[in-house]
Amino acid sequence: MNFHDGLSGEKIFFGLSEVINIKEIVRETFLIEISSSSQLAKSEPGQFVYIIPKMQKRTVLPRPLCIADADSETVKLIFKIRGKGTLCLSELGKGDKISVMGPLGTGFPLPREPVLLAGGGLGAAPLYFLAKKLRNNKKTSLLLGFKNSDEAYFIDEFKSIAKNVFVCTDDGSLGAGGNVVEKAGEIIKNEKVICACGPRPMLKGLSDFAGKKGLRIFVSLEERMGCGVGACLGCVVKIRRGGKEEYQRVCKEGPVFDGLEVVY
Amino acid sequence: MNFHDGLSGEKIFFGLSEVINIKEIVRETFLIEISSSSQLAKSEPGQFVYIIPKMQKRTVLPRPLCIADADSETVKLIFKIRGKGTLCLSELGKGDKISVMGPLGTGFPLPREPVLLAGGGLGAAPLYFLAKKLRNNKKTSLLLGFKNSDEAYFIDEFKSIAKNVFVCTDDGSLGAGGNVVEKAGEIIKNEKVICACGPRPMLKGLSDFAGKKGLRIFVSLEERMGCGVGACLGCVVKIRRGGKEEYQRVCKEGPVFDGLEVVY
Amino acid sequence: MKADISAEIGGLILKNPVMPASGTWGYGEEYAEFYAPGELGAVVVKGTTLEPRQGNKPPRIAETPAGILNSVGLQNVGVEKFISEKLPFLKKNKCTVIVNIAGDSVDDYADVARRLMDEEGVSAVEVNISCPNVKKGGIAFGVNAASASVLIKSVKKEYGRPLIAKLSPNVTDIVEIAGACIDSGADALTLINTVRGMSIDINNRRPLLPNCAGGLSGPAIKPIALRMVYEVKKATGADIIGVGGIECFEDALEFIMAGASAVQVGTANFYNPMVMPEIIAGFGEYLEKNKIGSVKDLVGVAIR
Amino acid sequence: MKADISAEIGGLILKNPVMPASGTWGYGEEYAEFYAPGELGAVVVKGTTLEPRQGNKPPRIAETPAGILNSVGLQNVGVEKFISEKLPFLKKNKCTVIVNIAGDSVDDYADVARRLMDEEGVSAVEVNISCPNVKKGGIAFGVNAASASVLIKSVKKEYGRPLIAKLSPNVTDIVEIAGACIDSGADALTLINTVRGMSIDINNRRPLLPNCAGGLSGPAIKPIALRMVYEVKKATGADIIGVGGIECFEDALEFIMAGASAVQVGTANFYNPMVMPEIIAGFGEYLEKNKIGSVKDLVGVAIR
Ligand SMILES: Cc1cc2nc3c(=O)[nH]c(=O)nc-3n(C[C@H](O)[C@H](O)[C@H](O)COP(=O)(O)OP(=O)(O)OC[C@H]3O[C@@H](n4cnc5c(N)ncnc54)[C@H](O)[C@@H]3O)c2cc1C
Ligand SMILES: Cc1cc2nc3c(=O)[nH]c(=O)nc-3n(C[C@H](O)[C@H](O)[C@H](O)COP(=O)(O)OP(=O)(O)OC[C@H]3O[C@@H](n4cnc5c(N)ncnc54)[C@H](O)[C@@H]3O)c2cc1C
Ligand SMILES: Cc1cc2nc3c(=O)[nH]c(=O)nc-3n(C[C@H](O)[C@H](O)[C@H](O)COP(=O)(O)O)c2cc1C
Ligand SMILES: Cc1cc2nc3c(=O)[nH]c(=O)nc-3n(C[C@H](O)[C@H](O)[C@H](O)COP(=O)(O)O)c2cc1C
Ligand code: FES
Ligand code: FES
Repeated sequence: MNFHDGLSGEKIFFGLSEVINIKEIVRETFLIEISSSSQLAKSEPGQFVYIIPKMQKRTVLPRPLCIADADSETVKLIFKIRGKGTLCLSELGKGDKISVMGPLGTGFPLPREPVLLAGGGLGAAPLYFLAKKLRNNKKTSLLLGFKNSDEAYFIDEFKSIAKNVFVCTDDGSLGAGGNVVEKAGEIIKNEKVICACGPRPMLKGLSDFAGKKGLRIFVSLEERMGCGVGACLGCVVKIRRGGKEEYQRVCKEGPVFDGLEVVY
Repeated sequence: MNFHDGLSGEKIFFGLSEVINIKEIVRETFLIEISSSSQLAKSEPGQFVYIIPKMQKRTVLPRPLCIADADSETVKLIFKIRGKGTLCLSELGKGDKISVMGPLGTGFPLPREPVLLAGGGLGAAPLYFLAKKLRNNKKTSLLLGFKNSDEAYFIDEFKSIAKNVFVCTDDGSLGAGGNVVEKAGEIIKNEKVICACGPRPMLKGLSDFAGKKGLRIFVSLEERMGCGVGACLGCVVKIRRGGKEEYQRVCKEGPVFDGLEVVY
Repeated sequence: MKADISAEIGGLILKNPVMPASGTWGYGEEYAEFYAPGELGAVVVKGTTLEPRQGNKPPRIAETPAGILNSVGLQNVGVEKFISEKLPFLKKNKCTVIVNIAGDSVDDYADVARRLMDEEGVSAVEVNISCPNVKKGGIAFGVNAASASVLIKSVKKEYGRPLIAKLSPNVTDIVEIAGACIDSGADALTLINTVRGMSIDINNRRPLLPNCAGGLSGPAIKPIALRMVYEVKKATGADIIGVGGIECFEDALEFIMAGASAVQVGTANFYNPMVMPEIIAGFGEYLEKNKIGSVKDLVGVAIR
Repeated sequence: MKADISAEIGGLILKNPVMPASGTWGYGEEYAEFYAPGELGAVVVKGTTLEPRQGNKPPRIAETPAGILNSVGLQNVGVEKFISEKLPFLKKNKCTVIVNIAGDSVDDYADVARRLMDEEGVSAVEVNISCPNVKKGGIAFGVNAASASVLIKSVKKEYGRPLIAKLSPNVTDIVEIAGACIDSGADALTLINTVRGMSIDINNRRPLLPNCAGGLSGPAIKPIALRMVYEVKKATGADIIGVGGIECFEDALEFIMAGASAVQVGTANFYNPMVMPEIIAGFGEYLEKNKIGSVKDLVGVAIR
């Protein structure tokens, strides 16, 4: 198998990236930094990369991971071990090469109005990138929810780039007790937009809330993928718009969708 | 997949071995030293190990490799890159773990009569182990054939353990010109037994020669394998004995067979 | 002299023998980011029906050892929108366009074929006979020689350019179905569509795909596809496009030697978007290195 | 309370639901080096015919992506030698013995079955209906419901203990064949035998196996096997032994949830001789961790 080494399109990089750093930041959750490219340097928050786990352990498909940060030097990704592919990724070491395609998909808008970024668990990752891009928007607040203090990560990093950072955990072991949907109701003030990433029930809860309050909401969704570039129709979610329902592609129209249009 | 780590039978080791050393001795041919075990320490010349290439590159089956030397510390193997499995092996580095099963099969007898060890190409590997075990037999001579001087290896090692070492190459670039079958006819004197390993045409030629001269001959054969332990009947060769032909297993009755009985 | 890597399939001349498998390469737009679609021997588009279709419920993809299962279904924009919105891009890029067509009834297929006959930009149709025949209780046309034959004949009546029948591997005797299609007017065959398979989600204790079964594709099915190409070529001599698990030039060459005149690549695009240009380059290099005049000289050489 | 990992298949009670697939584990002697064969739910031996057989020409094995092709054929010692030379070892080791039987004609099968009926140490026969019916021009019994039915009825007449029919996946409608076998007296079914496939040696420009086609096994076929187990269980409710690509406990569990009451492991033994004890241990641990009383409670839970 002869993968092209550095070849790629104008907007999408496809080639080998070098692992610059990898560390376990909380149990089974890793922060990996890989080398960037001209295309990856232009990544937008909410976009993702498609990582190819070297045909190990009988895998075939690449794995989608949100971009947690990107500049012309490095791309940061945060992932949790879920199965074979993420296990292979966790076994990578500094200097290893991995095949990467990206940036892919449509990311978050960069609202000028006051905005609440709401992340649950791994969902915090793309919000870090988004928060960085929104640094100029002084009315950005952040709400990060985790199961418990053992699973919380990146809190200090978030605090270093944003002023209003709220943390909650299901069991109250860190920050306030309770989940993101409940807390959002409590902390929201004059925010007009919510940008959210996390488990589907959380996104649904936030969308219901936003609907009731008349807020706009953008959610980042996950779905099993084939091609990652919009060609196979493997990764669809149902979107209701103007009374009509249709399937849209998480890898192309998404992963970020208007939360009020998603048929959960 | 949860391979048992050190588990194994009484005679057959099955578990992880550590790569102690690996180096390219001639182009695309590698000498690899892996850690031994109590069972592997009892390996006999001509036996093989079955190496499992970590499910990379869509492989399934282990790869059989002759034991080129074994003691209680290490097992030495010499292999050439032929396809996916050997390519994966060549990419191993010091300290890596690989799954190994062995020793397997039936090796060479240790003749007391004067014996000629004849190896062609990679076939020299098991003969090194055999020559070491035959050190006490002062009437051992060795004939090693290679395509050309670039492919020759281990000559000094052989010379350090045996007195009569003849080398020939197809193009005469090292030692005498000509192939092993031709040379065997020239150098053989009072040898009563030939032990041979190499490509099939060479083994057939030597067997014909031995038949005519009334010598005994033992040849090490290769065949594609399934189980490696005699259970699947995947690896057979045809053996003629007492006028009857039957398939025998390279992994169990072989890889070493009576050359006069093999139906080439 | 430059090696001749052109191919001929049912009268259709292609500049090289490599094209995407239907449904895996959209309408050529997505991968244009990586290379010009006109570089390919042809472009085979997603299964196209008379009316637009929504397709199946997600999740639609599951990974299996060296393969994937999909239950995308026939989500597509319908033949009219294909012509007005998708075809222009392919024409502009000078692609040889093969339209994979599907339907629930013989009439559905015939209607789509008739509509496509009007479009010069469509060089051939590939009739996906693996779709369930709704009128006949959902049994696929492609599992029965008689119904396959009726279907091919009706499409043939409407469509005068090359007609390629794409067969399902989920049958006892592929040679029988292949023969029926050829006898009914198919100019060539595409072998194979996906193999029916399934995956269980042990955590949720249910099939991973809501549709239960899905279509298996990818390297896992390569030996199955090769066997069918070989058997059908040997028995019928028909022009064949080989597809199933191809992920590198060597795989493609296996198909050619087994009897395919051209190949399609599906799943491998998902993990290597450059796989098709790589295979095309591979053909050129192989012919030159081995001093073989044309890919055509290799078609079926492995058949005994 | 200890978890109950016993299994029941067509009236046969097994201490656990794990056994080797015929032809991949010899007669139990080779793997005794690694663990006692009596630890397994049963031991299924190599396809056994009336007379000894030589089997096919080598090479007999080819590797494919996540699978292997084999064309071992029916090399075996014949039923008499099996009884005199192989069975004693299995009896001594207190194995539940299932003999896979094969032949070229209905009479062949019936004769082997009759002979095995005399042997108390043989707990069940597994009738391999994928062999070519020499009398009927080499078409396998297993691809046709009528001939499968005749075969099963004849064996049933001779063999009074549990009769298991092992089906070929190379058919259009596995449910039909399964139904015919059950209606004809099969007490249980083994699903699936190998999938017909092929591999081309591009250097020598010919099929890698001298027999051209071979049987595909290993992880690659797991989704195909799972689909067939699921469909047959759903349609017939029959007791099923699931086989095809199982290489770890999770795979085995998928089969159980899809409707198998027990599983066989074939190809995986070749690269992990400890795979079966690992799977057996896996069942115990899983039941305890999930507070499930018995493996039987999981059979078919994924069926919708
Ligand atoms: C747009 C997008 C962005 C994502 N970003 C992140 C992230 O930043 N960090 C992170 O930890 N995870 C992220 N995920 C989820 C991540 O892709 C899965 O956890 C991962 O694919 C699991 O692979 P595996 O091999 O470990 O698991 P396996 O279960 O072995 O995977 C089998 C197959 O299922 C797919 N799959 C399994 N779980 C999911 C899932 N939740 N979503 C989509 N496909 C799945 C895999 O891609 C693979 O094709 C994202 C998913 C999507 C769609
Ligand atoms: C008993 C025995 C001892 C051997 N000892 C050595 C040795 O000491 N050094 C060495 O370099 N080679 C040796 N070989 C050959 C070696 O096993 C093959 O070169 C190797 O398996 C090729 O694997 P691959 O993945 O690189 O090739 P691939 O072509 O990718 O392998 C595909 C499949 O074919 C099998 N295969 C391919 N070539 C052979 C072959 N010649 N013999 C058997 N199976 C083959 C592989 O094992 C695998 O199952 C030995 C073979 C046998 C049977
Ligand atoms: C996501 C996906 C969608 C597909 N859609 C179609 C289709 O619409 N029509 C069709 O005839 N085949 C369709 N196929 C089958 C492929 O065209 C091809 O026959 C099959 O995937 C085997 O090739 P591969 O192993 O290279 O993927 C689809 C396959 C996949 C994976
Ligand atoms: C080398 C080999 C020999 C086999 N011999 C037989 C046989 O004699 N009778 C039979 O019914 N099945 C035979 N099979 C098929 C297996 O029993 C099993 O159905 C198939 O391999 C699928 O299981 P797996 O993927 O776990 O290997 C054989 C398979 C292999 C690989
Ligand atoms: S993954 Fe192929 S369209 Fe989204
Ligand atoms: S490889 Fe199985 S019997 Fe030799």
